[in-house]
Order: sequence, then C-alpha cells, then structure tokens
Amino acid sequence: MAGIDGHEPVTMTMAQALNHGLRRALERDAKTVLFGEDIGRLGGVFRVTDGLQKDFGEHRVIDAPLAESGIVGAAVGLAMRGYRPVLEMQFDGFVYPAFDQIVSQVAKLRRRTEGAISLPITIRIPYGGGIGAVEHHSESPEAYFAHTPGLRVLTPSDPQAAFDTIQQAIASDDPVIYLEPKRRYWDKGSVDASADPLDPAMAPYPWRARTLRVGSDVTIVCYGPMVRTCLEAARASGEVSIEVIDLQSLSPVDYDAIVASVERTARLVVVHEASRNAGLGAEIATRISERCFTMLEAPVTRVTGYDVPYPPNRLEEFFLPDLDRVLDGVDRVMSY
Amino acid sequence: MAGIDGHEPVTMTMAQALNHGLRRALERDAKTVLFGEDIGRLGGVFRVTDGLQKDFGEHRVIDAPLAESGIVGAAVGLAMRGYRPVLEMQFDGFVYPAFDQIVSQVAKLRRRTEGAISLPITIRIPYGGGIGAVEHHSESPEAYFAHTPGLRVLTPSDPQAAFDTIQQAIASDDPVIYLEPKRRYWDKGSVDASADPLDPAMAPYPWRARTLRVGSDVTIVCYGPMVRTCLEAARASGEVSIEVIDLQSLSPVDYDAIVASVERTARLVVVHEASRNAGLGAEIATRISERCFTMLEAPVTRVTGYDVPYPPNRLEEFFLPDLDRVLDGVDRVMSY
Amino acid sequence: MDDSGLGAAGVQLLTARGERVEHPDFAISLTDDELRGLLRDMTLVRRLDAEATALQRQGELGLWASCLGQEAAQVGSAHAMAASDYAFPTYREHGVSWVRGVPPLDMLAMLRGVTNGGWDPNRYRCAPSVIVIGNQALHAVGYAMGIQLDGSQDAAIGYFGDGATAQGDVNEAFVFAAVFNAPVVFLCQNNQWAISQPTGRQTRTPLFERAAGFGFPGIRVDGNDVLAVMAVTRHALARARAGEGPTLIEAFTYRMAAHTTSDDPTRYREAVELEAWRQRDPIERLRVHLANEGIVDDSFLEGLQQESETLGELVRAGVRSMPDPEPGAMFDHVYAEWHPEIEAQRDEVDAYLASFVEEGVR
Amino acid sequence: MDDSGLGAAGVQLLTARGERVEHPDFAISLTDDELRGLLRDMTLVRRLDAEATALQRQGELGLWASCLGQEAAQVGSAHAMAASDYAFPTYREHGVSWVRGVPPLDMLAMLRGVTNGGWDPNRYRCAPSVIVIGNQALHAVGYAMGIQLDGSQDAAIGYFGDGATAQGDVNEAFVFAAVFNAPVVFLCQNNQWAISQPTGRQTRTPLFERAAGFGFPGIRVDGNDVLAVMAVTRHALARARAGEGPTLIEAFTYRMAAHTTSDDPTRYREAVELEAWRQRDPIERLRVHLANEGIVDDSFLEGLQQESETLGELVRAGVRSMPDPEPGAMFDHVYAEWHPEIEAQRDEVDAYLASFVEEGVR
Ligand SMILES: Cc1ncc(C[n+]2csc(CCOP(=O)(O)OP(=O)(O)O)c2C)c(N)n1
Ligand SMILES: Cc1ncc(C[n+]2csc(CCOP(=O)(O)OP(=O)(O)O)c2C)c(N)n1
Ligand SMILES: [Mg+2]
Ligand SMILES: [Mg+2]
Repeated sequence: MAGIDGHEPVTMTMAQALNHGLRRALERDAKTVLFGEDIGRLGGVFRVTDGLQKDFGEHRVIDAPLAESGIVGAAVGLAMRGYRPVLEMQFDGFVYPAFDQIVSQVAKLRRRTEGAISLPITIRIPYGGGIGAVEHHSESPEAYFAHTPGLRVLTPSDPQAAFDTIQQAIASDDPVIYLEPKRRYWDKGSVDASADPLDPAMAPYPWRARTLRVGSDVTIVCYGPMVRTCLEAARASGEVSIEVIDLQSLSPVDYDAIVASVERTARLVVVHEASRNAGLGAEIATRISERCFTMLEAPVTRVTGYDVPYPPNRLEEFFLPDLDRVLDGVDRVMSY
Repeated sequence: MAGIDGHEPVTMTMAQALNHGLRRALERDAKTVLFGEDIGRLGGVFRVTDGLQKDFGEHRVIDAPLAESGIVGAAVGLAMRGYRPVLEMQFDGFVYPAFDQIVSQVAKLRRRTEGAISLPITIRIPYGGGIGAVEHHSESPEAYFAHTPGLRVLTPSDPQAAFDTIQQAIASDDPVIYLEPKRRYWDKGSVDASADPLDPAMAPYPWRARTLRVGSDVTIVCYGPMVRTCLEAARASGEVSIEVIDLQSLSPVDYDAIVASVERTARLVVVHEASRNAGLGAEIATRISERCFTMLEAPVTRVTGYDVPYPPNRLEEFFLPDLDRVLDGVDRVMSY
Repeated sequence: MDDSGLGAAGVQLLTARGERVEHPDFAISLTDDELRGLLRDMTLVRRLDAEATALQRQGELGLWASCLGQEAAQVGSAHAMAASDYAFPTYREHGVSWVRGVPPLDMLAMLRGVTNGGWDPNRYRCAPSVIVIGNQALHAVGYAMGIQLDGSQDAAIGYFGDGATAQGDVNEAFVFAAVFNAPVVFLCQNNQWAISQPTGRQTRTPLFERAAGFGFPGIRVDGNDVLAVMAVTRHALARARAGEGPTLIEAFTYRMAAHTTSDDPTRYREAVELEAWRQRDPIERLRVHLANEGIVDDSFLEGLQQESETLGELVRAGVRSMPDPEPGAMFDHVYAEWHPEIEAQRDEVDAYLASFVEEGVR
Repeated sequence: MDDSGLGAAGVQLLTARGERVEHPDFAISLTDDELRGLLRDMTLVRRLDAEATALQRQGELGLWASCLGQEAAQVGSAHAMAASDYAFPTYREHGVSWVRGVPPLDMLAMLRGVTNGGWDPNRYRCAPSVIVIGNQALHAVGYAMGIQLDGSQDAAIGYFGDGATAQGDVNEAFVFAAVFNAPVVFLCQNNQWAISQPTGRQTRTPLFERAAGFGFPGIRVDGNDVLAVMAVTRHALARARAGEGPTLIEAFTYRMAAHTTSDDPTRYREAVELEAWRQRDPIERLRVHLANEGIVDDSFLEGLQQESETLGELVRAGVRSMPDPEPGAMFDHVYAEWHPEIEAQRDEVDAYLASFVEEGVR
C-alpha cells in the first residue's frame, strides 16, 4: 500500500480504503478509539481493521465482549469522558440489540444536555445483501436510522468516498451511522490521499450528494451498494440518457442536488435494496414530488427490495434491484 | 359497566373499551395470556388491564420482570408452545430494548419456518404525546414497525375501534404491533358490543381504513391520536369541505380507500405526530402520488412532528400537529 | 441488625434506633462537621423532595419521582465520591445530584417540562438522569473505561434500582466492567419495589449476590444507614482507584412514597409494610445519634429547619417563575454541526408562528 | 481429571484416555445398545460435519459452522432429552438436530441458501437454529413457561455459546427462568472461543458460576465426555420436571475447526492449543472405552464406517440436487393472513419475470 501518503493515487479495495481512513483517524487524534467484536487480531470479519491493533495497541483498538448494546452504551460513556469512539457492528442484522442505546441515548443525549455533551460516535455497519450470506447478514436498516432525529447517516459507494467520508464521519461531533456496503468491500478504485478530507473547504462534503454521471432524460438517485449497479445500468441504456446521483448522506439528504437534476430531466427513479414500505425512497419521492410538482413528467418511481424478510441467498438475485430492474424502472418513468 | 354484553351501546373511555376487549379475548381462548410490567394488581400504568388478573388469575395475566427484550423473547417461546401472548410495553419509549427480538424473531420466524410456526403475538404500546409527560413517554415509533416486513401495525382512534380491533389483533395469527394513542385513553365514546368483531363478515375490517367524514375538497389521512384533531379541524373549516380517513391499519395501508377519496377531492393532506423524515406520511404521499399522479391538484402535504427528539412538554404543543396546523396544511393544498 | 430487615450479610454502622455499631470490615470516622453535613444534606433533600411533590400537586410540575426514605443511600454514596468522580443517576437520585452541587432549580427543570436535562453534566460531574431503565449502567462503565485509558485515578458510579437488575443493559454492564476491570461502582438501591412489583419479581436471590458470578464483589449495606453506605462506597471507590475493578453495592432501603406522583401504591402494597420501614427512617436515626453524642443541639436543628424553609421558598418561587423555552428551542442542540433540514424546519415554525402574530390570533 | 483442562469443579465420567471414572453426584448406567448408539451418533455427526465442510469448499454450500470437537456436548445433551422436550439450538448444534431426528438434508438446506429454516420445528421438537446470538435463550424460557402453564412434565433446553453469555438476552433469560422457576436447562457450550475472542473476553469467572447469582445451580461438565454430559443433562432435566427450576450447564469443550468456513483461526490462536484438545477428543475416548469393555468390536466399527460413507454420499448427492426455490417463494409465509401488499408485490415480480420470458431473454 505504498504511496497512500504521497501524492499519487493508489488503487485499492473499499475495505482497504476504509482501513487507511481509520488509520488516519487514529493518527490524527489520540482520543479516537476503535471498539467492536473481533476487530483486533482478526481485523474484523471483513478485515477492515486489519493491522490496526498491532500498530496502535490494545487500548486504541479494543476487542469488545459479544454484546452490541454494551458496545454502544459503553461508547456513550467513553464519549462523555472525551473519547471519540468508532464502533463496529459485525453485521447489519446485529445492530438491533443496540437499537435502544442508539435511539434513546446516542441520538438524544446532546439535545437533552443542551449541547453540553456531544457524542462524536461513529457506528460502522457493514450492510446490504448480494454476498450469498445466511439470514441477518444482508439487512438494509438505513430507514430506521434516517427516521431517528439526532443521527446522521452516511454510506460510501467507492474507495475514494470511503477513505474520505470515514474520516469526516469520525471527525464529526455528531453521531454518525456509517453504513458500509459490504458487497462493495472488494471493489477496487483509485484513492487519492493527497487532499485532506477534513480541510474546511471539503467540510460540508459528506452531507452533499455527488453527481457521478450526467444525463438529460432521467435522474437516478441511489447510494451505497446500488451506485455501481445504477452506473452500469446508465451505461447500458442505449437510447435513454441517465443522470446518476450518489446520495452519500442518507440523513440529511442533499435535496438541492436532486432538485437541480430533476429540473432538467423531469423524471426520477430512486433505487435502494431496502424494503420498499416506509423506506428512504418514499421520503425522497415525497420531497421531490413536493418541490418539483409541476415539473415531473411521471411519478417518481422506486426500484427497491420487496416487503418481505431478506430471502435465503438462492433468491437474493430476485430481491435485489439489478441492472435490468433499474432499467425497467427507467422504462416505466419514460413511458408513463 | 353494565350492558357491555347486552345489545345496548355503552359509553366508555378508550381505556375501558380496551379493557373489555382484552376481557373478551381472555374469555374466548384459554391460550390467550397477558404479559407485561405492572399489569396485574396495578392494572397497568394506564389501568387498561384493571381487574383482569383478579378475574382470570396470575397464570393468565402475568406480571413480568422489568426487561422488554425478555418479555418479547419469552412471548416467542410461549407462542411456540401454542399460547397467544398479548404483551404490554409500558410506554412507547420502552419498546426499543425489545427491538431486536421484534425485528429478528417476531417478524421473521414464520417465514423462516415456512409457516410451520405462527406467532400470534400482540404487542400493545401506549404511544404518542400530548399528555405532558417526561422524555421517552411520547414517542411515535410506527414507521420503524411499518418498515419491518412480517409485522402488522394497528392503531385505534376511538373506543369502538379499540374494542373491536384489539380483539381482532389478538385473534390474528400474525404478530401485531398494537399502538394505543395514549392521550385518547380518556376520550369517551359509545361502544356497541353486540356484533362479534371476529365474525368473518367483519374479518378484514382491521386492515381497512374508515371514512369518518365525507367531504369534497380535500382528503385528510390520519390515524390514532390525530383522528380527533383532524375531525375537529374538518368541522372547524368553514369554506373547505374536508373528507377524513382514519387508516386504523398502518401496515398494510388500505390504499384503495385513499385513492377512491382522492379521485374525488384531488387533494391530500397526511397528518401524523411522528417525525417527518422517512415517516409513514412519506409512504402514503408516495403511493398516492404514484396512483393519482394526473389527478392531484397539489402535491400531497404532510402535517407532522418535526425531525427533532420529542421536546420537553412545555413545547409539545408546538411539536404536535393541532387544529390550526392541520388547517394550515389544508390551506396549503387548496392554495397551491 | 434484626431491625433492618437486612439479613446477616448487610453492613450496618448505625442501627434504626440510632446506636453506633461496629462492623469487622467497614469502619468510618467522620468529623463532627462532616456528620452535621450529612444530616443537613439529607434533611434538605427531603425538604426539596416534599416541596417538589407539593408543587406537582399544584400543577406546577408535570411529575415527581420521590426519593423519600432513600436519602441515606443517595447522600451517603455521593459523599463518598471525590469531586472528579462522575455519577450516572436515574430519575430518582435527587440526593445524589444535590450532593454533587446541582442547583435545586436545575434539578426540577426537567419535571417542570422546560428541558429534558437540566444541568451541565460536566460542571457537576453528574450525568443527566436517565429514564430508560438500565441504560446508564453502561454509560458509567464506558466512562470508567475512559478513566482507565487516561491512566487517571477517577472513578464512576452507576446508580440503578432493584427492577433494573432484570434488564440486559445492567447485566452487560456487569460483563464489560468485569472484563475490562473498569473503575466503576454499581450502586443499586433496592427500595423493594419497581413500581408495583416487589423485588421478588426481578430476582430469586439477594441482589448483591449477583456480582460474584460476574467476577467482582457484591456487598449489601443498610441503605438507610448513611454511615454504612458512605463507608462501603468509599471502600468500593478505593478498590476502583487501586485498579481492583468494579463492585456492586446493594443499598437495602425503601421507597416510602408512591413510585411517582402518578402512581397509586394502595393498589399493590400494604400500609403495614410502610409502617415497618418508617421505624427505620434514615434521617431520624442519624439525628438521634448526633443528638445523643452532643454533635447537634436544638439550635443547630432549628437552624436546619430554617434553612429548609428557605430552600422550600426558593424552590416554590423558582419553579413558579421558571420561564417556558421559546418554541424554536426544540431545534437547538439536536446536532452539533450544520443540518439543513433542522434549519428549514426551524424557519417553517418561525414563519408559521409569525403568521398568527400578523393575523393577531395568538 | 487434570487432562481435561476442566478444573476441579468439572464433572467427568470418562477420562480423555477412555477410562471410566465415578463422580460422587452424577452416575450413569447405559445399556450396551445405548452406548453404541452414542458412538454411532457422534461418528455420523462428525462425518456429516466433514462432508458439509467439503461441500462448502466445493461451492455447494454458502457457509458451514462446524461442530467438530463438540459432538459429545451436543449428542450427550440431546440424548438426555425426552421426545416431547423441546430444543432451542444455535447455528452450530448439528449434533442436537441430528439426535432430534432432523433429516441431514434439512439441516443443510439453510446453508445451501434455499431456506432460512430447513425443518418443521414442531415435528422434531427442535426450533430452527437461531443466528442472532442469545435470542433463543429467551425463547426456551418462554416455551418452558408455557409448559408450566400447561401443567405438563416437558422441559426445554436452550443452547448457546460462551460468547453469548455476554448478551443481555441470555442474562434476561436467566432472570425470567429464575423468577418463574421455569422448567428449562441452559446448555452453554464453552468451546473456548467466540470467533477470535477467547472466553476471557466475555467473563472473568468460570461461566457455570454465573448461575448462582441468579438463583439456580450451575454445573461444569467435561463437554468432551458424552457420558458426563448426558448424566448432568438428565439430572438438570429431572430437576426441571420436578418443578425445581432452571439449571445452567457449562459444557467445557473446544471448537476444533474454524468459527465457520469463512474464518481463519490462524490469525488469532496457536496450533499448540488445538493439539492439546485433540488429545481430549470426545469420540476417540468413547471408542477406546467401548473397545476395552468389549462393547464394540471391529465389525461394529467397520459397519459404522460403512454407514458414515453412505451418509456422506447421501448428503453429497442430496445437496447437489437440492432445487432452488421459485422466486415467488420469498412472498410465501411472510404472513399467515391475507396481505394486499405482499400479493401485489408477488404479482409485480411475476409480471416482471414473465416479461423476460416473453422477450425470450431469461
Ligand atoms: C426500559 C424501561 N422500561 C420501563 C420503564 C418504566 N418504568 C419506569 S421506573 C420503573 C420501575 C423501576 O424500578 P427500579 O429499577 O427498582 O427503580 P425505582 O423506580 O424503584 O427507583 C419502570 C418499569 C422504563 N423507564 N424503562
Ligand atoms: C447479536 C449478534 N452479534 C454478533 C454476531 C456474529 N457472531 C456470530 S457467531 C459469533 C460468536 C459466537 O460465539 P459463541 O457464543 O461462543 O458461540 P460459538 O460460535 O463459539 O459456538 C458472533 C460474534 C451474531 N451472530 N449475533
Ligand atoms: Mg426499586
Ligand atoms: Mg464459543
């Protein structure tokens, strides 16, 4: 991984980019500690924390007992003592035991104390399906967190975004639910580490959407694991010119970016893996329907997972939006 | 409470109606058991289970240790043994410790076992604000549950609906999150107990919305605690003719009823206490925008709580939609 | 020791009749000033509590969770703390926040409904009271882990009730504290009731015995004996500072009042039980002891009475004149950093409320 | 007993060298047929496990969580159960579901990815394996509460690992079981590891000691000694049936394989540890014992070897030919009753897939 600190972009996987981002955060601030199950010698089940305990010590990269409420609850106390805890939930399906601490304490303590206590806690959660896993290992819980005031929710879609936004999330004085699209962990991309992601000029960056592809007929809004799928669909689409927006921040959402796009395309497709009912797509559709009411040529269309528990993995290809389903959504808004 | 079993409608509070409904369920099926904190001698902090332990015994109305995950987890086991547990969470803010058992087990076990195991569990939760309570006692968590496949979510808005739907929820072989609008517990209404709410003719009833007021200019969709507020607003509105639909079932939602109304009014306001972002209002707005795209004269408007933790009670009147805010929403769709 | 209901294992230094007794493992020696200070704090806390209860009845407070009867457990344990230690209380620990120096009106602000907090936790090193049963036990452990990482000599105390011991979070706190050998004291006030449920609905064994299975000591102390509570808590804090890890203290006491002002205990408990515990009153026994020893005299007690009156007046007047926050305050401090939605909704509320002013309606 | 790593408290009836020893509190006397049956079950479970591991490597299964080394703890405890008792296993209890009669292919279906369950729980009185650590401990308690309400003599067993003891749910299960005196046995297989974490990261005390603080007995047993596990579990089940409440059994054993086929244990544990435990193999010690006693001979062992081969072939062929479910199956059994959204989405998927058929694309 030579060159990560130089000025040459380096090609690496998203998991490696996160590892480098965590390393930078550990170097930057002695109060930053990593806490989670199996993150030490094992380096986490996805190796995102690989080598960090060896390099920073057992008091900076701390293996936790097997209890997620304990991990998050203890992190609240660590934050009150001035630490900046970065937590790892082993999988999406295992954050729920900590839901109470997240909703009742992490999200509310700053408001409760009228700003006297900040909770700069980052909760990293590998999320989403597509890796052929068993039950509880493919969940997309973003709507639960987006619906919870007091939290911020971020998700990167490529190694560069991962490298930058994990550092920004950790540096934020707000609690951040940091959703890592696990099936993109092994996707490679170029990472330019020369710019400081905490540079004030970049500071509002993580709360801004990115337009990854410009197009004129339809806007696709997506995030995390679906970004690659949507970019592929946009490229595969012959006649229709598709604009692709990667939200990055799921709460708050950068609606100005979407509105600016829909003002040109007049058509919007929102894509996510999570179940449809009361999912994030509904909020985006509602907001854009409000702000672009007279402009829209077709109702906002959602391409999402279904309202069933995540299926056994031999069926996940039918549950997950893929290139064809995204294009089917595009067809629907085009032919409305 | 004479006459509840006769053919004369009786006036009672919603809390009393629920008590009668629970009593009927206990009488109907010996496998029905009530389980929760302080539900025995105390009769629950809202007295909804008042007298039931005395009449049915400590093995039918069981006081639980103070642990919500324990209550829900044990209920899963009771259901597997053939029981029909009716749980009480003491307040909305105290269901979160049980979130994991609800999302990972209650919602998924039937699908996991391909129908071999049903979970006829009813989880009663007094919810919502407006009673001047302290923190964690005024939450509206419906969106979390509506977003969770495998659950049904019901909420009554008056004593008759409470009496009927609590029995239907308990009789359902699906898990039901039964949200009781706590500030309506003391509202009185006439309860007709002569019809059997489990009569097959009434069977799909709890999954159907009710049109409580017919109007021609705007449709208001609301549920639970907001129904009374919306009815009052509709009555107070001089010029505008307002139709009021009480959803009753929050998952699934009876969209046909809403569409049928919006086909006439062309305008929709959705009202709920819960925070706006990724709330249930977004789903309803999105679905109606899809199905009524060319009909709508104005974007669907939401009148909701804000995206902040529920405020201290001296501020709750500003957080909660009231008659004026509902009419303000109506003004907005009328003047769009 | 029979009169305490404690059982043989309970530590007692002052009997219910105010007799000073010795304990083989726990000793305490306080100056007269310190002893008078304990009596003063307990007396004033009781007055504050009574005043708050009255204010609730008058509609000035939304709710009150009385600590009547638990003054020794709270004041005694808090007095054992150093200024730089950190307390993690529940909604009932008025005696703790009082000793930590939290101004009485700050303590009442939450129940007045003008805030969900009330004081700056870091100033008094006393966290805001936590309502979700058990959550704060983990905060105390995490804070203690931070102390350890700092290499400091501070300690944390996590307060909770008998009912809370059934919660997953409290048990996870035991696990984490033991595994990390965290400098934390768990102070469980077993006040015999969790709303309507007696302790027997949460456990089949004395609560202090829970600790051993997690790998740290548990001690039962007469929670109505301020000297014993202070001695035992000092001992546990000393262990924490010495790197010996956590201790569970079960302070055996009684909730003399209703669970909260919304509760009706006549539905579930017998008056005779209350009567028995009245005989074990924590303040009266200290008063008797100090009077017998000549440490307090009538003039001191009259002065204290006067101070109580003054406190009562201050609280009454203060609560009544406590201003409501501005509506926009609900948007303050939700986030530390810029948040477009919060700002937009704040503007929405401002504009909406302004429209009434224009129309002259509100 | 030294060779077990168990400590003095551990119950052992068969040493690692296959010598039969007596224990003052736990005796067992089995017929030769029963003894052969135990050897047979452990051997076949091990073969099934090996076959599944191989199938995973070949890409036929998505994942496999091996029970290698834990056969005695699983087979022994399951053999102690009556047919009408109910087991609540985790993802690793293949030896339990085997003894409960679950067909081997049903056990593999979840790992094949064709279902999230695999068998009808009520038919075998064996719940589907639970993956969220600790959840099932509460299910077992609730089920046992139901037994109690029925006035029946059944019992339930909740299985979990050493890591699970840190979870709130497991501790709440202890609370509920104790308070309701539920006829449940907690069978904790302490296999020394929770993925990469040694038991010391979850507890500072031997796990069986956890129970006393909750008010019921805890027993450590040599988990690689099938006779001792069976004796101790029988004893605990008898207590449950007699209305004496729950028991925690810590079966002291070892996870010989990786956590799952996705894991790489060389990153966190030493080969020498594995070697020490190989000397305590649960199957070999029973084989030696039965051979020494003349209860099994070469022809029996050859027959068993043959049976293993047959099982292996059946599993291989069965897994390879296991059909994928239809896409629409994901909508089945989500709800028991009519659900308009589910039906609409099922139609949506059908129509969408049909469009490809029409276009001849898929
Ligand atoms: C998670 C949770 N569940 C339920 C409640 C409602 N509740 C408030 S206080 C209380 C009893 C607490 O008893 P205990 O822990 O003994 O403390 P005490 O009130 O006696 O001081 C209950 C059930 C709550 N606050 N939090
Ligand atoms: C709530 C939860 N958190 C994390 C995980 C991920 N995980 C799966 S198995 C495991 C270790 C379990 O250890 P133990 O309880 O000792 O059982 P063993 O695997 O050793 O049989 C972990 C952390 C999970 N399944 N559930
Ligand atoms: Mg109590
Ligand atoms: Mg283990």
